[in-house]
Amino acid sequence: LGGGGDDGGNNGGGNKVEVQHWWTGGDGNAAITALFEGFEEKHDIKIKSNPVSGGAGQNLKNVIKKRVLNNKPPSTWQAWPGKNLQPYVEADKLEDIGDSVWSKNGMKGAYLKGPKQAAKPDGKFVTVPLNIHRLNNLFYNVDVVEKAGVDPKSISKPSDLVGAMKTVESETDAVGMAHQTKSGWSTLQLWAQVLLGEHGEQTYTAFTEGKVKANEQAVKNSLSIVKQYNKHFNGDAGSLDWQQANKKLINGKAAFIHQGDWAAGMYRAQDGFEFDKQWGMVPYPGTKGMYSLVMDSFPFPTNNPTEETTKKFLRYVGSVDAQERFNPKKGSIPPRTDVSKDKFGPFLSRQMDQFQNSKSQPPSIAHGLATSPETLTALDDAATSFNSSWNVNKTYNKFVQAFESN
Amino acid sequence: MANLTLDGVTKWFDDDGDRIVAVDDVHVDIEDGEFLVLVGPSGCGKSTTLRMIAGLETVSQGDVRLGDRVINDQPPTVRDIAMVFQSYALYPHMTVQENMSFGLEESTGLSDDTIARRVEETAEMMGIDDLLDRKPGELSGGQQQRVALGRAIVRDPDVFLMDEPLSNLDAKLRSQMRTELQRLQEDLGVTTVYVTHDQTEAMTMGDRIAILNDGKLQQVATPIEAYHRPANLFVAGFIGEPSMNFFEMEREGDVLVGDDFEYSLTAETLDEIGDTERVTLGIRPEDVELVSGGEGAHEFRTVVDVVEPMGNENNVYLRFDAGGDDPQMTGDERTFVATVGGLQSIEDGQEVAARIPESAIHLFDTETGLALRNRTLDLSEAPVPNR
Amino acid sequence: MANLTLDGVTKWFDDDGDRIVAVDDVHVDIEDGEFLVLVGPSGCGKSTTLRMIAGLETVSQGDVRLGDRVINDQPPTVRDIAMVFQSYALYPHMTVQENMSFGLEESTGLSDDTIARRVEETAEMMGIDDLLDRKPGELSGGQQQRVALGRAIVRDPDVFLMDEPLSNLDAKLRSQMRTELQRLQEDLGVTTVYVTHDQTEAMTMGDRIAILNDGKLQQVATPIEAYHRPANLFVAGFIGEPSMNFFEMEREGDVLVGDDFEYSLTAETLDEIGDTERVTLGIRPEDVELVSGGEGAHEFRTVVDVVEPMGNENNVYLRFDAGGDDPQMTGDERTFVATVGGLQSIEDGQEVAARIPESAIHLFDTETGLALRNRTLDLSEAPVPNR
Amino acid sequence: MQGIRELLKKGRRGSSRERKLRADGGEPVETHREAEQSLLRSEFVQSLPFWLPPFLLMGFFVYGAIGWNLVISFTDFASLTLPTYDPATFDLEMYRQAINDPNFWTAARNTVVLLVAFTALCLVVGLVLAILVDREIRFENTFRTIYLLPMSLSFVVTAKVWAWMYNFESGMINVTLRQVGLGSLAHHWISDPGTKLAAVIFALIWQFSGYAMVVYLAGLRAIPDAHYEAARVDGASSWRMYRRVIIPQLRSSTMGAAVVLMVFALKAFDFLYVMFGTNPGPAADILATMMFREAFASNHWAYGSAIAIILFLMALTIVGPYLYSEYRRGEL
Amino acid sequence: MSSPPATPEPEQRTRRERATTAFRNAGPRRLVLYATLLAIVAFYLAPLEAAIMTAIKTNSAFNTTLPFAPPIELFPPSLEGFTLEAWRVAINKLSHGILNSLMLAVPATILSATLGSFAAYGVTNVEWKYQMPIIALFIAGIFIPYQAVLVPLSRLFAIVDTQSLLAPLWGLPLMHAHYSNIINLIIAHTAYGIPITFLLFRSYYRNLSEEMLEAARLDGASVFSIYRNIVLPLSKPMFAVTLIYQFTQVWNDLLFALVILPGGAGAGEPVTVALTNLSGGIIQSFGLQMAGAFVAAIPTLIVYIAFGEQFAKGVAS
Ligand SMILES: Nc1ncnc2c1ncn2[C@@H]1O[C@H](COP(=O)(O)OP(=O)(O)OP(=O)(O)O)[C@@H](O)[C@H]1O
Ligand SMILES: Nc1ncnc2c1ncn2[C@@H]1O[C@H](COP(=O)(O)OP(=O)(O)OP(=O)(O)O)[C@@H](O)[C@H]1O
Ligand SMILES: [Mg+2]
Ligand SMILES: [Mg+2]
Repeated sequence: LGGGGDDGGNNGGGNKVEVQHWWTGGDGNAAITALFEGFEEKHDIKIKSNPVSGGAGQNLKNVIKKRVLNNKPPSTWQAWPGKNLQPYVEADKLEDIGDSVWSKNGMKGAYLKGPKQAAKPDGKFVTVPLNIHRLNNLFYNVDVVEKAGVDPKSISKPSDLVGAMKTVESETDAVGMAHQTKSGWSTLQLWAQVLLGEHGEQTYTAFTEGKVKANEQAVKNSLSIVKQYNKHFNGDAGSLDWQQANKKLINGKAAFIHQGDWAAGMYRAQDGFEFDKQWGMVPYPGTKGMYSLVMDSFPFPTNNPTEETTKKFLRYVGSVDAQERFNPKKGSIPPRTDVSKDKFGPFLSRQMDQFQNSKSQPPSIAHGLATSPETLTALDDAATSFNSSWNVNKTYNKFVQAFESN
Repeated sequence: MANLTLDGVTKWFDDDGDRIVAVDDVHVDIEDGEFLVLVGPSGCGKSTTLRMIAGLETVSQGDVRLGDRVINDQPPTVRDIAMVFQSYALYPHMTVQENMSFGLEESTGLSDDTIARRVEETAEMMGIDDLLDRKPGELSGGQQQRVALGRAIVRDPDVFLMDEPLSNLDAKLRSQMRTELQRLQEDLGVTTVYVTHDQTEAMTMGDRIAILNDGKLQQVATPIEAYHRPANLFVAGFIGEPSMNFFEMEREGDVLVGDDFEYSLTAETLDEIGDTERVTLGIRPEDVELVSGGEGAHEFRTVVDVVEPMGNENNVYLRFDAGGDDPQMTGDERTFVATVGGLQSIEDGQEVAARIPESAIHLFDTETGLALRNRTLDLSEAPVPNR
Repeated sequence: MANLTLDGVTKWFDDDGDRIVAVDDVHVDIEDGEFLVLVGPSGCGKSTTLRMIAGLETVSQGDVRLGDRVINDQPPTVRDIAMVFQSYALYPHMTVQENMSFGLEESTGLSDDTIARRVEETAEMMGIDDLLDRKPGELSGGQQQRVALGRAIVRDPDVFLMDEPLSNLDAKLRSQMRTELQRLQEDLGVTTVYVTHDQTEAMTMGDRIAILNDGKLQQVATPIEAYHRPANLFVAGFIGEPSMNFFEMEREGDVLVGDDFEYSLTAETLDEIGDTERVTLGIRPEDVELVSGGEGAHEFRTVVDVVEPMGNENNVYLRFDAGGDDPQMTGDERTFVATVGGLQSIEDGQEVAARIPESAIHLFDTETGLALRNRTLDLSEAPVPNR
Repeated sequence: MQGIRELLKKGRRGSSRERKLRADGGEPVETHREAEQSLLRSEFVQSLPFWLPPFLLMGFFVYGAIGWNLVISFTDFASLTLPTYDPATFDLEMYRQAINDPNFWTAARNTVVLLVAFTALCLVVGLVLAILVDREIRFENTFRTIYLLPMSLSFVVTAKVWAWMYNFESGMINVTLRQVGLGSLAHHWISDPGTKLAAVIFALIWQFSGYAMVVYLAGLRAIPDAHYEAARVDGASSWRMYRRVIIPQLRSSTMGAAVVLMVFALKAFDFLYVMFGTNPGPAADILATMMFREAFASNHWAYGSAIAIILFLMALTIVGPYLYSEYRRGEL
Repeated sequence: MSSPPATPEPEQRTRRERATTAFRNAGPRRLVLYATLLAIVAFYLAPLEAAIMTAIKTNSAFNTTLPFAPPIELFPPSLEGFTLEAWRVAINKLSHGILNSLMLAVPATILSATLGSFAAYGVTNVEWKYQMPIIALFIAGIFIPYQAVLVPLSRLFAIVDTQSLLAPLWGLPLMHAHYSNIINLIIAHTAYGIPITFLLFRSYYRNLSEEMLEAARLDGASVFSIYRNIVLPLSKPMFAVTLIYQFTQVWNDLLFALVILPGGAGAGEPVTVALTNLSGGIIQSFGLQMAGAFVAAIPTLIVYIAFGEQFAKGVAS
């Protein structure tokens, strides 16, 4: 059976590199299309793009897992690196591309430690990060905060944000923070930033390593801060997705939002909504100097249907050209530090600066870079119930269990 | 208890704007305690009439009166009428006991004890007291019928209405229940209207029968009267099995001339006809006499077509001996029936003479169907040997 | 064509391990061209017998023979038997023409032309040639019945089987079709087995009738014989309407002693009884004579209980005049029936004398039910006045 | 004349017992039995091409798959490694895990609540609708088709529509409430755990009550008119007539409809999946979503299979008795 | 001799209303009845109506008008809030799904109906021993929760690689390799559709006149010929019901598609999957969601409205 998949029937298209991703619309689609074009121009090899949309990437993950399990993986696919890839590595489904890919193009030198760490979940390079989204952002509506007389830059700790939001709500019609609680991940990532900002990177790392009980106070404290935030969330948080929540910031109905910097993509798309004029961004209170990572990468599976061309593609992904084509469109920054900032707008340029100067790049918990998928699922679960119960102790217990079951 | 009067009762149904007259101006006076049987062919409006009395159908015109009250507009609930349905309409999920109690519980304020006692009494009277705990599905047809009756009786209503209550029973059981029902009604003395299209039931059960056809009342009379003195062709043909033989004739002087034979009439009979030209001559099968001669007055030479032995009697189908007829082509319309005793041996193809005695003939106006003359009857004969 | 023999045919059904014997060791020999009627009460195994002949039911034991062939194991498809069902079982989606052709197409290799011709001929014979293009849904009950017959006839089978083919027709149409069917069978001369539970059909249609009860054959005889010479109590009670009157008697010397009366017997009759102690005396209602006297031999004083006028005759229910009986409590079991002419006027409560002539009585062994003596018959009477 | 009647009766009553006795005595002749067999066989053989292929196809996919699923549930098939079908390693670990998993119990409880509440309410609504429609109304077919219309829609469609209906700000329910001055009743229908499941059930009732109506309508139509009339003549009011005479007779309709509605409820997965994704949260998680999540999102294949088997057993406890009673009534 | 003309049996109409005469006579109560019925109609249609309205509104109209109000301004009259943009996008994004769904639903429906009819005939109208267990197995198949077969199903289609097995086909014109996914779905839907089609046909065949089939046997017809000439032609109405029912089932299915399809665009995703993924874009638009929902629902809606009558009958049986 093992050979059966190799007969090339799988993609029906001969030697095309089959790339699966979930950038089916908007920025992402434009960005990946630009990347594909660049590759096809360079190598004269056709890309078979096979997007899977929906479920915030979950659908694609399921598809990939199914295909990998059945030994019929695509050539490569969009994957969050880090611990996300651990099961694949454990099952020996990814190949070491340290030599064949990472040694080329000066990649090893051009990537910072954080991203490189994420590319080798088990010590071996198995994937190539393409872009970086920052997670520790606090966006704000300039008009609203000015009207309320709040200076976001002056907020130094997550707990101080509560007071700022109170001010906003007493001074304006806007709510303190736009948020969505329909699904758990937004709250999880918000809580992670609070933990990071309030209790520092060490605690954060300790948590990702499963030392929850040892940090009980920190965890509970950060949870209660989020619980305090909840009073300042928009009332319909429970029935929105993040885009709708973000719109509230655009419309001036909310002062702040915490999101990855993909949220800026919506601001860019909005006419008359300019960086530093209508909206602004500060690193999440307490996380200055850190660049919390969310990345997309392209791994190399064993039993690869198009071994050589895939390697060509991955090398390309790790190249300046690819990252320069892709990232401005996507609204993310390149993991390579040697990419020119010319094509990036003021906001992204600033992000690139901050990235290159960052002390550390803590991987995102909510995006599976920091913990195993199992744990992430359990954490997500916990956050989902926290969304409705706002019960700190219960959620803490679930956090504890999330690491125990593995 | 009271007498029930239908006074010009009419019912029409709307059928997409068209009016279908189901019951047409029916007048009947039903005495207190009388057993009236409503007969007629299918679709003649029997059920509709009954349902109007029950209040299940509105009355389009005319009055239904119970005693002196006009009850047209009363809902069935308050009419104090009990009905026995052809399908019995027993409630399948209730026991016999519950079936019988239901009406009392709904329509009276009697205490549970009283109801239980009355149900038990009635059940005993009907001989179904050992079935009280069963459900209708566990009863035989006859038992179900009895329960349906019991359910009506227990309510002690002013009027019983029964719509073909026996038609779902098999022949033997039907004849048994027939007698039973009749006896019961006599004992209870409740005014009863009974619908059937069964000849035998109509003839044997009612004090009087009302014959309906096509929504119109044809005759109300005692069974014997209806049999021997039918008011018109319809009644004559409908009542009696085998049916009365009919011959369409033209009057020519004092002789009636038909396709197959001529029939001379006495002055007396001629009187009764008056000046009607086209008359239909009717004779009951049992009045046709088979004789050996064949040359006497009102005697005709015939050939036996088929003999149907019925055991106690034979139905003999006769064909007028026109000679040379292809026997295979003899249609039904050319034969007539005589009923003769079961012990007489008669065979197909045999030639016999049939006498049609003038005293036994009926004459009808062919156009209007009205009876011009009915057979002479002498009912005074004392009990004598019956054959 | 051939004669059909049922030789010890038995059928049992499995009912959760229990064996239900539906037909029990039936022997009948049906002559080529004979019309045999199978009668009996509901559930006695008539249909099952027929279906075994058709091959729709396996034979549990015994043989079904057509001519000399044992056809037990032949599938229905090849038996060359045609069946007419109670429901007619016409194919609703086919025209009459197609209905009639289907069997020929499936079971013969005839060319389409031949089939069409044969269908047309048969349709003409049955008088349904103008219906050939209609579908069964567009036909009246009688027409459907005729098509069903036509469908059977067109196949020109060895045997016709008919399972209550007339029972879905209304009374008038039924009696018409009865005669027609009988005539047709005579013309075609095809061996026919006809199932019915209708008295009239059984008596009038068959060359012979076979009476079944509870799966067992009771008697095979001509209708007249079965009526006048029943083999046992069951046949005597089953054939005839109203049923024969039965009285259970004890023999005491040359007198039969019953609950209500004593009946002396002549030596000749006593001979026939032999030494049976408990006998049942039977007398047909039409053989009970109502006389004025009441003191002659075999005359008994009775009181009229109920009179059922039937028009052409009256059924008179009589009670033995035991004196002082509470009339209300008179159960059914104490009365017996006499049939008298329709013109005699007899009223409830009237006292009459009933004569039970010895020549007309039947005697049965009460235990076994077997006939000990049947009435004397003199069938030589020529056509005489019938009443 | 009573004699013959008695005889007839006796014959009928005694017959079955007598028959049995007789039949036991008689030994069937072997050839006939064989004949019967061969006849049966030929019928049987001729019927094979008709039912066997569909039966094999269905049997493989339904029962084969369930068997396979059962086997998987005994393994520890998870993540990206294929299971080892070695009987020696089979154990009930996954079931133990389920019993110890609080999520499982929440999901099980929600499943039961969903089944019971949805089915019962659907039946009530359907019955009321059926009684209203069964009144010789004009345009009966139109009404009936409209009431049944939501059933034609995919869960995906109805979930999308209702997700919007329930939206706190722009959803029709809250907007309408605010419009009529009941703004205070506006609610986070599908995010508040207190109303989440109820909201799902309500939407499902909207979708399927038409089905219950159709079944009840058929049931009502099957009750002879004479029963209504007899109740009338017996003096019962409309309400009493329905309560005491008509509704008790709808038992088999209720049974039939209830079983099918429960099956719909078990398939409500699609609805929840579209509305909430793989994880509806503890308030609305049911075994079906949990199974899918565990197997296809978390790749705990064996665990998912075990949950599936439990779900299957639940269905069996509903359907088994139903099928058996149908069989007993000869309705299968 | 003549007899009175036989009156044809009157068509006895069953009239429930007879039992509730009060309603017919009392106008006001009748009005209340109709008002109730119409209110219920509003309940059933409101979500759909409002969804349609949303689907034809511009974003700003969506924010300013009531959900169920049409996007029409009366004072002054304007159609400014009206747009079909959402429909355009939805059709654009769903058209391949609709095509796939058609290619999937039509064969699967026909196959399962035909096989269901075969099976029902084989165990209903042909007598043989031990058919009850077979029947019970068929019918129980209806009630199986699909969750109980999902894992094996996904494993099965991983092992049985129709794409490779049918490789020669994909070279043909108009064929695509991803049709193998549709074939997988067709097989699954056919197999899982058999129990319900079996039940529908069985209840219908049970009511076929036994005598009629016996008549056919006596007429010399074989088991096959009886099916071909008698049963099949008489099944037409039931085929209508079954096809309608099964078509909606297959068309509306999401679960099997999720499990069986390998995933990815052009992989033969049916319209339900495409619709689920419609929210993939950044800008969440209810208008687009609703338009998509309707585009996906149109075929089944049409089928229902056109054949609702037969469907109701089939559902009731
Ligand atoms: N609800 C109705 N609407 C229209 N016509 C009706 C209705 N009910 C009865 N009819 C018609 O009225 C006529 C009389 O019907 P009815 O039921 O009273 O006949 P019937 O004498 O009882 O017949 P049967 O012996 O068949 O019961 C028939 O022609 C019938 O078609
Ligand atoms: N398939 C069967 N399984 C078990 N018992 C059966 C079966 N068919 C008939 N019987 C039984 O066999 C007996 C004879 O049935 P049959 O149908 O032959 O009666 P019948 O004389 O035709 O009655 P009817 O006049 O009611 O048609 C009945 O007691 C019946 O219950
Ligand atoms: Mg009637
Ligand atoms: Mg029979």
